[in-house]
Formats: sequence, C-alpha cells, structure tokens
Amino acid sequence: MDALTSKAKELLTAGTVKVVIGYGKGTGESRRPIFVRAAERAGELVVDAGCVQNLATYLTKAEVRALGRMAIVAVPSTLRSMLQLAAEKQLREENALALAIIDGDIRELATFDAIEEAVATVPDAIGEADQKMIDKLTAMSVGERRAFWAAELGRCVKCYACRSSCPMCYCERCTMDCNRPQWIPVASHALGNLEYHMVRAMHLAGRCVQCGTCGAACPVGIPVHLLTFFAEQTVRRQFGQKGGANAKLDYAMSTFKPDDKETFIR
Amino acid sequence: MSRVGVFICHCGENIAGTVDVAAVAKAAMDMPGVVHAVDYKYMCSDPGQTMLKDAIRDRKLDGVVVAACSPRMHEPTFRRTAEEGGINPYQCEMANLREHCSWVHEKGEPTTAKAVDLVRIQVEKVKRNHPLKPIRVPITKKALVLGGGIAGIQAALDIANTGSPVLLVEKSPSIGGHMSQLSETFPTLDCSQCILTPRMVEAARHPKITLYTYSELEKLDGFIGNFKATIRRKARKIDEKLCNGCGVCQQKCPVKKIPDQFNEGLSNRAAIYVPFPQAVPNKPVIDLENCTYFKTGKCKACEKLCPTKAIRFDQEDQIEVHDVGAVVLATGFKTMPVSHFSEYGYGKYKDVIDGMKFERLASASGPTGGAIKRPSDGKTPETIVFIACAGSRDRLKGVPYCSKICCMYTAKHAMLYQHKVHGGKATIFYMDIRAAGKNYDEFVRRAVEEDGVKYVRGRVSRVYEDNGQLVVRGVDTLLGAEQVEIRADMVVLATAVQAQDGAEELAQTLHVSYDPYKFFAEAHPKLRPVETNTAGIFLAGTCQAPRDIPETVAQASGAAVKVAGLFSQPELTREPIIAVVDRQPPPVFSHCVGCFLCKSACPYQAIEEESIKNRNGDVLKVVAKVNPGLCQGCGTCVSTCRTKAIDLQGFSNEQVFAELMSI
Amino acid sequence: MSERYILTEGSIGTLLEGLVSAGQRALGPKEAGNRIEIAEIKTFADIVQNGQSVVSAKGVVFPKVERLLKYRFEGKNVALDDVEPQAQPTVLFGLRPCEARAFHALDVVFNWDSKDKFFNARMANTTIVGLTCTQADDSCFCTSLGSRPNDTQGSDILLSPLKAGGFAAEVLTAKGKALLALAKVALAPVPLNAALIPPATVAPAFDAKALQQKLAAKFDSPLWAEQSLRCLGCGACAFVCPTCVCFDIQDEADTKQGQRLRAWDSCGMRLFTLHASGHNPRDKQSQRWRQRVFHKFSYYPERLGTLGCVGCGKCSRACPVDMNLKQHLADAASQG
Amino acid sequence: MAEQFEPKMTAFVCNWCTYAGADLTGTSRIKYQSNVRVIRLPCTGRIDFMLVMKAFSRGSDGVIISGCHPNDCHYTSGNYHARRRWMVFRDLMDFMGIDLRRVTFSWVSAAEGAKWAELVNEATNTVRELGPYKEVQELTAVGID
Repeated sequence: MDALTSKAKELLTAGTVKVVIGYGKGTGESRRPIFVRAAERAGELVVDAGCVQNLATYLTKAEVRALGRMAIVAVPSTLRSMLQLAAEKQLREENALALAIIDGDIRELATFDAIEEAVATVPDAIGEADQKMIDKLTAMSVGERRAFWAAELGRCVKCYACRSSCPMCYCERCTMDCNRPQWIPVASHALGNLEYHMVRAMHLAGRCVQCGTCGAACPVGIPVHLLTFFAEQTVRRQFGQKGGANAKLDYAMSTFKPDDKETFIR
Repeated sequence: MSRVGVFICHCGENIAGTVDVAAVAKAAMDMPGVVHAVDYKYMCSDPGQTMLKDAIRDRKLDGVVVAACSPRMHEPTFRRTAEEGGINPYQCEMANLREHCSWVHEKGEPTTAKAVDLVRIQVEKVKRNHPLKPIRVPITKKALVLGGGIAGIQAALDIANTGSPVLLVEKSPSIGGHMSQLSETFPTLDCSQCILTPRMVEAARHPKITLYTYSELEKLDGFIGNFKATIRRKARKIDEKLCNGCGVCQQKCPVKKIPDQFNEGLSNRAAIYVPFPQAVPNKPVIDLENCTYFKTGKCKACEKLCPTKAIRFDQEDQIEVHDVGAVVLATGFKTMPVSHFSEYGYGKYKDVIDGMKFERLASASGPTGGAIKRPSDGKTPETIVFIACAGSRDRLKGVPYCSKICCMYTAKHAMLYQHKVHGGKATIFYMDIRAAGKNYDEFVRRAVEEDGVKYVRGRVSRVYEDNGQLVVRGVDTLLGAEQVEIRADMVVLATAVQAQDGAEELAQTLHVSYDPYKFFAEAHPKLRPVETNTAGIFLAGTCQAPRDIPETVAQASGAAVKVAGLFSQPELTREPIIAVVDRQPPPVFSHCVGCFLCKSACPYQAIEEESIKNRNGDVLKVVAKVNPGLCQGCGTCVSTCRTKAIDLQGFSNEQVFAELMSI
Repeated sequence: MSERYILTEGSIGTLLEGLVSAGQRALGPKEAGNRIEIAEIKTFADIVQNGQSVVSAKGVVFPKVERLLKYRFEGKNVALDDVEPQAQPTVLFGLRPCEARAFHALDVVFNWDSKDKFFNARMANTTIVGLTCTQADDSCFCTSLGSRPNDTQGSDILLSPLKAGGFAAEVLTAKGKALLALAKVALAPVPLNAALIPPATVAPAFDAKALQQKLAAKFDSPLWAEQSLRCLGCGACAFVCPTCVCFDIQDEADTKQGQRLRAWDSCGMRLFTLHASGHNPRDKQSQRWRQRVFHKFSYYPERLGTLGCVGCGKCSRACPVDMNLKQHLADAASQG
Repeated sequence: MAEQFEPKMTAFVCNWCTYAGADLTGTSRIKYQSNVRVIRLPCTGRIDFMLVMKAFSRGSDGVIISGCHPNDCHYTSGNYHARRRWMVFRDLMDFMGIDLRRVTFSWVSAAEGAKWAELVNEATNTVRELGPYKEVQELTAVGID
C-alpha cells in the first residue's frame, strides 16, 4: 500500500478531513479527478506521471466544499493555487490541507506557511515547449501573430472549458456573463473569441500560477495557456511580483510603484 | 422609452459661428429617445435656463443634454436648472461643443458632424443615467492654516473671528514671514513691523487660534470637511512653558558667529536664538547644526545658566494628528537665488546685494539700525544702482513672468536711500515701470520728481570692479540705445519672486495642482482665485503667484471667507459620483466574489468588508462595500473588478458603453 | 435491396473532383495536428477512415454562430434586413455512421413546432456519405443504443471498406444516387461474394430501452451528484456533440446597426437556466448533469420518438475531467 | 482622385488633467483635427482595459488614452494603477496581434493645451497613414459569413 493511500486512510479515519481530492483511474490509460470520502476506498487513489491536472479548481466548488474539510493531492502548481486562493480570501487553512507530490514522495502540508516554504523550493518555470512557442510568437511580426491567433481562436467554440478548469476562475459571475452592458459578445465569432481570451489573460495577469490546465482542457487544442503565461510573465518581468507565491495578497495589478518604468507614455 | 431634451447653445458666436447649430438640433431630433431639440443664443442666460425648465415641464422630459461649453464650466449650473425644472439634477449631461469643438476646429461640415456626434454620445449616456442623491457628510469646523506670514496670519485671524478654531502652522521658529523683514512698505512708507507686529501678537493671543511654530505638515489624509493633518512639531530643545524669553541663553551661548538668516547674513546670531526681537513666540530654539553640545556632547552653557531651567536637550520631535475641515495654503515665496547673476558679480563683490538685504539695511531694527552702509567696509554709498527685473521677464536665464512687486519696492528702496543719504545718487535700470495700483504710480513719480531718483530704461549687461569701485555697464534705450557706465558704491538687484522651496512636494502631499513655476494653481483664473481644484483647500498670498501686501491680505481674507462659508453649513453635501458594490436579492446577495483585490487599488481606503448573514447570524458571504464618506469616485476599483460588481455612479459601465456604442 | 457499387480510391478522387466542379464542397474527417477535424476534403488521402473528429459535423447545418437578421437604425425607425441562410451545397464525405444518424435528432427538434428555415435550407443542400467504422474506442457505445458501426440510417450513401481494397458504396437515397453520378465513371456493382472488412466490434454496455425505464424512477437518485461531483460545468460535451441543439439568441448592436445571432449554448452551464432574479432552477451541477442525461435518454424518446444521443462518445473524449458517458449510463442502467 | 480616408479617433481622458487640458486648448483657440471623439471619465484609473478593444471593435481606427502626469493624479494614484494596467495590456495586445501604432498613451496636464492639440494631430496623422482598422472592425462577421 503506497504512501498516499495510507496517508489518505489515516486522515479519513481520524476524521481530520472529510474528503480527499485526488487522481484515480480514468478511461483507458487516462487519469481523472476522484473524491475519496471513505477510508476503505483510499486505494483508488493513484500517483503517477499521468497526474498533472491542477485539482485546485475543486477547492472553490460549492458541491465539494459542502463535503467538509478537504485534503487535496497537490502537484506544485496546486500548491501555488492554494496560496493565491488564500491571498484572495477564497481559501482558509481550516478548509483544506495539501498532500503534496514533491519529487516522488508525499508531504502533508497543513498550513499556508508550510505551503509557502514548499513552493519556494520548487521551480515554477513554464515548460520548455511552451516557452519556445512564446519566444517564437514574440519573434513574429504583429501581423503574423494576428494571423496565428485568428487561426487558433477560429476553432474556439466558447465552451469555457479553459475557464471552468482554471483554479483562479472561481468568480460566480464572470465578466463574460455580464450582459448589462454586454462586455464581451456571447457568440463565438472571431471578435467574441478574441475579446474573451484577452479578458481572461488580463484577469490572470499577476494571478496565474502557470499550471497550464486551461490549455490542457481545451477540446479543440487551442494553446490558450500561452496567453495567460505571457500575461503573467510580462507582470513578473516588469513588476517582480507573481501569482501564487504567498498567502498574503501581493497583486501586481492593484498595487503600483511611483517609479514603474515604461517607455510608451508620451 | 426615455424622453430626452437637447438644448444647443450658440454661446453668441462662439459656437454658432463655427457649428451649424440648427443642423445639430435637427439631427438631435432624429436620435432615438429625443423628443425635444432646440438651439438658443445663450443657454446659461436667464431666459435660456427658463426655456430649459419650461421644456422639462411641458415636454415631460426625463433627461436633458445641454450642448454648450465645457461641463467643467457649467455642469453645476445646468444640473441646478434641471432640478428646478423638476427632474433629478443627475439626469442632465453636457456636450462640450465649445472648448472641444467650435473653438478648436475650422468652420465646416466635419465640425458640425463632430458636434452631432458629441450630442449623440451624451444622449446615449443620459438615457442610462439614474437619479442620484447628494451624499451628506459632517464637517469638522476647524481650519488648518499653513504658513505664518502676513497671508497666514490674516487668514487665521479672519477665520478665528468668525468663531471657528484655527491651527496656524509655521515652519520657522517665529511667525511674521517676509513682511517682518521689510523696512518700510510702499506706497505709504509706513514701517512694516509697526503694522505687522500687532497682528502677530493678536494671532498668538487669539483664543480661537492655536499657534504651532517650528512645525511642518507631514501628511494630509481625508477630504473636504474631514481632513486628517499629521503635523511634526520640531524640537526647540526648550520647554516653552518654562521659558520666559529673558534671552540670557543667547548672550551666554559660546557659539556666536552664525550668519543670521533674519538679517540676510548681514549680522550673526548664537546657536540658541530667537530669530528677531519681536518674534512670536518670543522663545529661543537650538540650532542643532551649530550647537557645541550637539556637535561634541559638551558645553550645556545655556542649560546651566537658564534661570527657569527650560533647556531640554533630550526633547524629541512630536507627531500630532489633527482633524480639520479646511486648509489654507499661505506658504509664501522665496527670491531667486542670487548665484544666478554671475554677470552682476553677485557673491564676487560684497557690495552687490539683493533687495531683501537692502530691506534689512534700511530697517530700523536691522544690523545698521537703518543706516545705509555697504557690507564691504560699512561706508555709506554715495552712488547706488538698482537693477530691476533681475531674473524676472527673462525667458532665457530667469523666469518668464513679471514678479510684480519689484518695480514698486525698487522705487521705495531708491526713495529710502535718498531720504537717508543726502546728496546720494540713486539710479535704477528698468525694462518697464509697472505701477498699477492705488497710489502706486504717484509713488513712483514722487521718487523721480521729489527725490530725484534717476531712471534709466535699459538692461545691465555687466557689473565689474575697476580699481576698487563697482562699474555698472548697461544701455539707455531712450538715448538711442547708447551704452552707459555708472561707477557705483553699491548695487542692488531686484531679484525675481519664486515659489517656495518644496512647493512641489507640498502640492503633491495635498493633491493640489501647480503651474510650471510650482506656484499653486487656483481652481479658476478669474472666478475661483482662492480655491484649489481640491475641495476644501484654499490659497492665500504668494504661494499662488507673486503679489504685494495689500493683495495678499485681500486674498487671505477671501480665502478666510471661503472657509467660513464652508463651516457655516450644518453638513457637507458631496457629489454622489462614487463607487458602489452591487447588492442582489438572495441567493446572490452580491455579484462581488469577495476577492478584495479592489481594496489595494483604492487610494482612499474606502473599501470595507461586509459579512452578509442569514437570520441565525451565520455568515453566508463576505463582500466588498464602499464607504461613501471616503470614496472620491476615481473608479480605479471599478476597472479592477473582474465580476463587474463595482460600478461608478455617474460614469457607470452602462453609460460608458452607451457612449462607445454611439461613436 | 439497394444498389451497391464498387468505389475505388481513384473513383472517389474523381467523385470529389466532380462534386467540386458541380459547385459543391466536400467536408469530412481530416487530420489536423493531433486531432481529427471536419474539414475540406480534396483527395481520398485527406479522409481519415477511423477515429472520431473532436467536434461533430453538426456545424454544417447548425453553425456555432449563425446570423438570423440584420437591422439598421434610421433616425427613430428600425430597418430590417432579412438574411437568407447560407446553404452552401455540401457533401459530408466519410462521415462516421453514428454522426450520420445524428442529423435526425437535430431534424426532429428544428422541425418540431415551427420549421427552422435556416436548418432546413442547409439540410436540403447536404449530402451524407457515411463510412463504416472498422475500429472503435472505450468511449464508443453506438451498439448500446440499438445502432451499429455500419448503420445506414442518416447516410445517403454508406461506404464499407472491401478486403480487396476500395469500398462498397451502398446507395440509400436519391440524393446519394445523384451524387454518385458525379463520379463520371461507370461504376461496377459489388459482386455478391465480395468480402468486406468486418466492422468494428463495440460491445453493448447497456440497453437504451431498459435505461429509459430505469431513469423514470431515478430522478431523485444520489447517483447524479455522485457522478457529477468532478464535472466542471463547461460546455465542451455539448459543443462537440452531434445532437445537442440548445442555442442562445443574441443581439449585437450599436446606435447605427445591429445583428441578431443564434449561438450554441449548453445546459451544462450555470448561466443556461439562471433567471434575471438570480434564482436558478438548476443551481447545482448535479441537476445540470441529470438534465443532460434525462433530456437525451428520457425526454427525447418520450416526446420526439428518438434518442438524443448516437453513442459517438465525442463528449467523453472532449471532457477535461473524463466524464465518460458510456460508463455513467451503464452504471445508471445497472443500478437496482 | 479618391477621397482621403478620415480615421475615427476615440479618446479616453480623465476629467481633471487631460479633459481640462483639452478645454485649455479651446480657450487658447489652438486648432487641431476634428476626427477625435472624447469620452470623459473621472480618472485614468477608471479606464477599463477592455474599453480600448471595444473602441476598435466598434469602428475606431485609433485610440488615445490620456490622464494626469505621475504625481499629479487628482485621486493621488489612479494614474499609477492605470499605468500598470497599460504596461501589461499593451504587451498583451501586441502579443495577440493588435497594432500598437493605433494606440496612443499620454499624460496631458490641465496646463498642456498645446500638447493636447499636438497629440491629437500626431495620432490622427499616424492612423490616417495606416488606413482603416478593418482587421478588428470586421471581426464580428468573421466566423459567421
């Protein structure tokens, strides 16, 4: 019986938590989120290379919250999400503890301080392929970039899988859902898609933990995560603040320095 | 469907001369929701406003667009009119056809087309306006006056005499300001201190005035009627209650060779000193840079000899926070640093001095007891040259503006010289003589006609020394631009008036705007000369622009009346242009998701947390709430809010979108 | 017994050329990166013969966004500009039989009370060439719905691969016959002894009829909450689904003009049933998941005489959290 | 010869500095091109980044955004927050293929009437050179027709 299973058993039996949010066997070889509420089912939990999705999304779901205190099997990005959610007053220590998967072994992190420590030690750079793609795009001419995104976003059907799977998209009413005024066209024509992804990227700038779950969720394979990654990176580059670093709010887009340096304001 | 009325103002020819107002009215009539559109010569005139009121009544209008001048000019006027007409004042918007259209574009079709667009934009906006109620906030009926010169003293006295308490803050050890340094004053030649000192004493004794000298404003929070002023009371290192101002300490202080600022360095003072004999309060302060004890840890002579044991070496600065309802800025001016005038030999030649030095020389309380003696050797100068506009009206090296007082005080200086030095020869180099003011020109004439002061119209190119004597080389433009050289015993520069050091920083602390020369900006050059564009902060004296004593006093009284007017209201009604976090019926309660990212975006700490509870008192949701007293309506929170739960009244998302959609 | 001809890869090529020169376009399952898309087919090689496209071919007759009308503001009046449906003559070539069947489920809705002019115009101009599946995956469950990998329903022609190469083209409708004519070559009938590559075997996971009966008693079952706990409430399933018909009507306007659009919507989304008051009759994800299941497997058969699902499994493959419909339905059917 | 293209310019300005500055342009009778339509907001802090996109998608060929110089914000720091927003949004627009030559950011104080005229003229000329911004204006039709 592996470390995670026994840990989950222990927590559930002791009643420390009411549910363990983790990964289980899915269709074929895939992994899917599961919610273990009884010690005897802890065996269904799986830890392997297939466990990449950021489950933090479930920490703010009413249905899951209703189950009681949560333990969540956490990859590094999940930990960063927990800190950002804490900073945004969406998660309290009594709500959830983390069962962090950090280089192979399982560590129980019950406080935000502990999570901050753990996060500080784990590199949070984005994947090489993604970085390459961003560099490639930034090297393009603006016209080429427009063409690239026109083609990619042309496939978007506004299913909002990206939004729904994003741990930071917990708003009960998204800008997309505002209709007085109608901020963003509901229809998934080119403008509606462009504006939707633009708003999403801006709203994640300074908050994105760079898990890439949004891109992975897209059924038609649009690399939407590159947009939030880029927005987050421009924040980090210019202001030295980043999403998911600590449980105290340090949101780049609602703070400022009088000597913020820019070159374009005349 | 709304019933909007559009009123296009000709503003005489100002708008109608460039924009086809009839065409605009016709186009407006075609806009959805518009039921009434007219053009008229002067909408702001009585008949114009009556026309507006009648239309609201007769055509049952629920919204009004006045297409005229800038809303910054007349929005309040027309909102009041709309209210008198029977609708909510905030159902009235203005389209800026003058400043933003007719005055800046050529006559023609595109300009009229723009005018139509500007009207359409406001029509679409006003259709989405909601009736708003002014916000009422209490007023702290206590004024803060910054600066203890004649302006500050006058303002403080006038406010105090209306019965409201005043906190008068002066950064130097005594009130009195520049005026206390002056000898006589034009155009009456009465002694400056003789008229000032009684005012200083009155201010100090006034039961409603609290005097904080040697103190500075650190920070100002809050808003009109409700400011919080943080003041640093610098340590004088003496106990003011015990000190009786006997002056023993000054006499006994071993350090004596410190240039005396009050006498412009023409005499010396001790390290513990009272700036001048008539100082108010008449209590010394220890100058930390020069005090032996603070430099070496030894001496303490003053402490030993003080009869009342008032010396306190361990005294610390004190920070106090005061609630005040209004602020009067009277921080005064400085004269242009003379280092500026190398070609006039300033600093090089002891006997080239500036006007303030001359004032001290001429002053009965000055280092020479009023006798005109030149600094180098104390000799009485037989010829003296005054150079007007030293820095003023000099785009290249100085300041482009006129310092306003120099013409008069230079005439006064020359006159005083002639009175004090019989047979002396005074020459004044000038550009123009600006003697506008009651009895001013007469005064200048007296200088010329009765006292024989010689006026040379021309600039001085150079002042140099020729075997121990100053030579002033200039040009006399009235004698066919011929060069003149005058050998003088003394030269006096009428240096330009400049904004006080630190004026810019202060303006930023107070959020008042300032002009390119760092003089504080009035809210309107003609109609609101003593207000700043920050409500509750007023201006008096030379911190706003160069001016003489009578004007300064008049403006100070003006500012005082503004403060008194503010304090005369039971409470303050503020524009309801503030942010609001939406509230919804259950189960939503509010679209706010409670992330509170808006909190750090708010410059006024106006965003609070509100717990929404059910009957049993358990918290269902914690959401943001805007404190209407603190919110100033900048709307920064609004554009930070992802759920669009915050909106700004008067500039709501719906209104702004409507404007955009009509472009 | 319908006619069956041999279509070689070559004759499919000429057929494709023929229909293009006849002013039609051919769309079909085509490789796009690591996905299959319904896209323009130019040559036989373009056609992917097995595996499912991510998004269904539904868009050909029911686009993700469709303009219903345009209007202009002329002074205080509104001028309507009627929009004619853009029904470009289209051949869906090599479509999976399950997708071919799906058009019927759309048809019954778009012609249920009022007749939808846009859908019908597009449908009339669409010819469907089905292609028998010889492979299937864990998400396929057509056989549980009384269908099969070589079902002819919905196709105008059904192609089935022959062991000897080429395809047996079974002509099922006049439309199909007309299309085949465009091949401009004499087509040989399929000899009776010609052997077909056997269709994929898809083991039935449940019985749709039985399920429908079960559901009647399962409205309040905890099962739905159990299954939907991980559901994120996005619309991926509905937007890739070949039978989902829900749409939203949106006006986009400024002060000069506007257009009225019909755009895909999904009952899986919270906003779908949200009232202006803030009340939401389907406030919980479990209620929305139940609605999805009941609508397709209970209300459709009851009210429209057909299932609202064809068992293609696209929803399961598209789901970011692996909501496997086949598995969840099997559980529902097997539970007491 | 074909008629010269006249761009639609939309300006979002704050009430206290740039709007007042533009008023001063008028009071000083400084002439500038009439293409611009000004939307007045209390502060640059109020300018939601999406308004810029909206302006384009609603037919603007160029957008001007202007407010108080750093330190001079009537609301003390609205313009600092705005500046950060622009620093990120501008990068993102560029990354997504929006032509930044069509967006002009500036600080125009209440005393800079001349600067406002200059700014509007320069921005308008630049955009006139670039021509209509079809790429964005026509997006509502892409994916439908």
